[in-house]
Amino acid sequence: MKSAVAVFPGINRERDMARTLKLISGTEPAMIWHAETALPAGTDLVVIPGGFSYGDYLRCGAIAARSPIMDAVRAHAARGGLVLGVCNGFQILCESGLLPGVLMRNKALKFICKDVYLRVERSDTPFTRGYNAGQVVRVPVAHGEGNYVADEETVKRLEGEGRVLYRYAGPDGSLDPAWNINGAVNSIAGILSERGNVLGMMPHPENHVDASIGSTDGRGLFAGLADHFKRVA
Amino acid sequence: MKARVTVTLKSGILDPQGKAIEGALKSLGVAGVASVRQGKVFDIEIEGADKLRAEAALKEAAEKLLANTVIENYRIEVL
Amino acid sequence: MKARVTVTLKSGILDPQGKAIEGALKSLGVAGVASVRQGKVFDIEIEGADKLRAEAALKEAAEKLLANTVIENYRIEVL
Amino acid sequence: MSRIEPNITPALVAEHGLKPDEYERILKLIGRAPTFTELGIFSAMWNEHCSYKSSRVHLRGLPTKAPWVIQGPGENAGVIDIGDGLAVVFKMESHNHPSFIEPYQGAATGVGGILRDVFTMGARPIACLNALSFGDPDHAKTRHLVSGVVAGVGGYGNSFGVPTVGGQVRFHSRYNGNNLVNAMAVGLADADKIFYAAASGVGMPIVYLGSKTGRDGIHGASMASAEFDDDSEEKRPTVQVGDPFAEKLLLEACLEIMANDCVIAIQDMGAAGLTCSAVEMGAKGDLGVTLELDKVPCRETGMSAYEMMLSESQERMLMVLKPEKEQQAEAIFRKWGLDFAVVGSTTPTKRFIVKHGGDVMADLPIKELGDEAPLYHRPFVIAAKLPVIKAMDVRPPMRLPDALEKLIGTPDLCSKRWVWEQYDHIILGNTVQRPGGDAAVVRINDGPKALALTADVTPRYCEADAFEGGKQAVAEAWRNITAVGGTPLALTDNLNFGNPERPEIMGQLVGCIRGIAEACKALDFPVVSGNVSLYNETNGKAILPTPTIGGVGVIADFTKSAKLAFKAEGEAILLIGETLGWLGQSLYLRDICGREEGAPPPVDLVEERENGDVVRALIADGVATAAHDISDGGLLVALAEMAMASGIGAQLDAAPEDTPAHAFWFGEDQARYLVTVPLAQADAVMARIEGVPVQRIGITGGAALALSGERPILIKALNERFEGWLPTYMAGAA
Ligand SMILES: Nc1ncnc2c1ncn2[C@@H]1O[C@H](COP(=O)(O)OP(=O)(O)O)[C@@H](O)[C@H]1O
Ligand SMILES: [Mg+2]
Repeated sequence: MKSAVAVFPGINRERDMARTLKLISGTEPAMIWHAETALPAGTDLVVIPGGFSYGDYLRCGAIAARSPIMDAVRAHAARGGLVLGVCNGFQILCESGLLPGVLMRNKALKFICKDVYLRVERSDTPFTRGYNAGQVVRVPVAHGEGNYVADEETVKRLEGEGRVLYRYAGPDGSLDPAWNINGAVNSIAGILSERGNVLGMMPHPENHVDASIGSTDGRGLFAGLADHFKRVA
Repeated sequence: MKARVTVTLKSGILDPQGKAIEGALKSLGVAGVASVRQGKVFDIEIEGADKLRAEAALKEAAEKLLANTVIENYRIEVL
Repeated sequence: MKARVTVTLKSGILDPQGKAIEGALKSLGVAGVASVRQGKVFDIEIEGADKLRAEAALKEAAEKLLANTVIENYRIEVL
Repeated sequence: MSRIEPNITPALVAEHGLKPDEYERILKLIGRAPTFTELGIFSAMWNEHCSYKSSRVHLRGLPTKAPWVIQGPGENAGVIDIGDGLAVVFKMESHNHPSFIEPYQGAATGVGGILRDVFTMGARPIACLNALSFGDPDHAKTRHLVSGVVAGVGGYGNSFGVPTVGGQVRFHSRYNGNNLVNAMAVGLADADKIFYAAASGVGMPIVYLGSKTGRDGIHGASMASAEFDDDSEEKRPTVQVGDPFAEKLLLEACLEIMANDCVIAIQDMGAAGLTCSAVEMGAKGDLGVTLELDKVPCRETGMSAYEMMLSESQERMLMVLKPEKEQQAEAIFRKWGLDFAVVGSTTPTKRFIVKHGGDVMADLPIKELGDEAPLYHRPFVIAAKLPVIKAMDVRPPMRLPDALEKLIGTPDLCSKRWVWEQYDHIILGNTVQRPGGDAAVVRINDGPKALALTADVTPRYCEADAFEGGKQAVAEAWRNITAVGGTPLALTDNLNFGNPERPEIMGQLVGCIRGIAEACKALDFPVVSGNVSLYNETNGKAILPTPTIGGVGVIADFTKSAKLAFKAEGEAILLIGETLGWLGQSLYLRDICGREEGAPPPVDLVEERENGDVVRALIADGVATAAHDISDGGLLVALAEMAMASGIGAQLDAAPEDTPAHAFWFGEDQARYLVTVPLAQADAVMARIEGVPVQRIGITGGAALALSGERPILIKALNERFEGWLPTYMAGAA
């Protein structure tokens, strides 16, 4: 799996992401500066990591979404290439039009950093094949604006087309507002693009890949991606 | 030239910040507050004296960056 | 009654947001932008029809909560 | 000097915080009256914050050396060697006054400042801690301050991208008018690539880096400047606004030019920005410095020399570059979108010369600016010892379970989860032990080595007995590191006190420093950096003396670090250390009996060391399945914390007959730990511990803490109270 991590000024989880990609796929990702206009040839997966691109000023992800490298990311996605956006990366993907909707401030209006439970809604996508449908995984969140909002029509389509891949849930997979950490509509934690090749999610699977640090529940996502590319190859 | 772009949430879009402020004002005992919605203003200094050109530039700024037109409206005033 | 409270940074106070937006507008090629400063607006619905009372309530709201008068100015308009 | 500057009057001198005799000293030193700009420079260099004029003579008593200390106090941060060619760089600093005026920005810029101190030395920050003291929860301003300060600490650290892994939060009415925000940053560097402030070489370019200069934080005195007239209707705030985004860029750019070997010397601009940084670089290098202020990147128009020299705009650095690397360095800074300007050069003259618009605005002897700062031997009185309170004389007002349930839900003892969940404590992927334990454990790179980090002080002990309180703060930090299996290496201190011109306050400062020194020596735990914050008082009422200690220790293999949660049911609980039932200044006495009284528990440093060494060995050998030190609230509170963290209860034996039960369970005797071991090994472990008091006090299991003769104390109920207080309080009306 050849991956490329896009780096914008103010991004700060790029090292966490690169470390995880290397750990699980065995290959060091390319780090791509926002001012670049092209991705390395043969890039399989583009990752937009977490952080505070441009300080999260104006709106989270808004300024980064208009960087030169995003044109290359859009072209990659248009060719059917896979794109993963985590946290600020999800916000950037929404702002760049690659995913619908927006991420508003958390319901409690506070930054929140803690482990949450995610229910994996289906396992037949490259981003979830490392899990079973209905499986519950524990991964951390760390964000102030992760409250996913979209108009009714869009939400209906997302649900109807099975494009909600991850939802905030209880340890047993139950959906209850109490587990919905930021107030997202339908407890949405991660969504897929129409074509199924772009995933945006708020939680940080890349921070839970090491048992000695807390949990390995985040591994499945990356292992699934690596497996996907092995099959394709 | 001084200009102001005001960006507000479209009606129907949930505004958790506004809601929280509304609640806080009520609990502070500020009388008569029925609802609050929060938006942004951008005070922009534009070079040159051509008002029409300035307006065009501001519209471009708003469309391209300042507002997320999926959820927000904007208004431009050249002062 | 509809009212608007506009909160802006006092001059001289660093505005990291404005600075970043200014940079972004320039690199997006929006012409003629010399500087940007960001502020907030609160659109407030006030009960009753007494304009004076509304203004008093808004002033209280601004002082107590909406503005941090150490670094911000505010302006009240009852529409 | 043709630029119009105000005349120097006694009133203007006073406004600059300079006493008449200090002004006389200036006149003698330079042989003439200073210009307005020079007066500003002196006021900045000679204020308490920069010159440590009241504390310096006493700080000399602190032990600062050990074979592993690379750099002690005197630089931007302390540096210690942790082996494998790696160094840890750390320091703590206060931002008390700004956080009281504008809690969010005050706290945020405090975090920004301390991060800059650490990466200025070439280290990448890997963790932050924060020690916060607030007023009485019932005081009208407290909730607002807690909310703003916590959001500010988080706002800066989260955006910058460093995990905030520990700290403490205390409440006491003595902080009503003066809350404390002490922020600590810890960074990692190659031991042979540390950068220092001392310039070297004549004619070297001095480069300004980072954000532009504005009129931020210029002291009230500057209102006298004629140039303020255009917007004098706006009272100019002295609050700085932080830009963590700019700081993150500054970090990356600085580390990049350091890696490219461009830097001779580097100094961040903190308090009194350009003045302190330029003077320090020159003075430390035995060189003169000439600054050309027309080259300083400014955010505002019409800034005077005075304003530029005193501005406290954030996210700025001063550097002496290798001349041949100037272009390369500039390219790196431009890439990160930061300002870069050559604003001066080093000279052989040992003079500090400031030029602006063709005029020389200041021309001062550079060494004397620092070296000749006033040094005070202020009179001090050490308070009389308070009586020792005998446990027999304290009548328990309620039963033990009720007392525990009440204590665990008090502002000081309750869970601070509401706070640390607003801090990103997992970014960088190395947080082995998150907040909520004793010390935080942060893995170094891919391990197995890790750091143990903690921030501690018990101000009520310091108030009751400064010397013992100072000792205790160090001992508690040492203990918290030990309780996770760490070997304590060095500490940073942040001494927060009231007005040193009052002998009794000075006595607290002196007493605490002496206590700290004694403990540092006994525990081989040197001080490598620190900060003094004085004049923390309102209307003549000082804060509690608060010498916060930030401790750093190392763990050889993080997979062997101990946690406080009970590991399993049916394990033996061992109490290490002697329990006499010391109730003076305990939380039990204060919060259950309503008495803030008596002498605080003394710390026997020999015992402290012996007990800690035993616990550390038990952890390293993998014998201890859980470990926790006993601090505020005493034994039963510590047990409750272990139970709540695991959901496993305990069956506890009766208190020894010679100690009243409430004193046994709630006394705050020092140098104590709890460890659990598998039941089958308990006797062997106890036999192996020689010369250190150890007793078996119970067995883990069940859903409650069961004390003989008392109703069971359900963990669930404890947990509700423990987790409940702070969120409920913060949800209250603003
Ligand atoms: N301001 C804070 N920021 C981060 N963590 C905190 C803060 N305050 C308290 N904590 C964490 O809560 C736990 C309990 O704190 P405290 O009661 O001071 O511990 P101890 O008694 O072991 O010193 C510790 O893990 C501490 O790091
Ligand atoms: Mg402890």
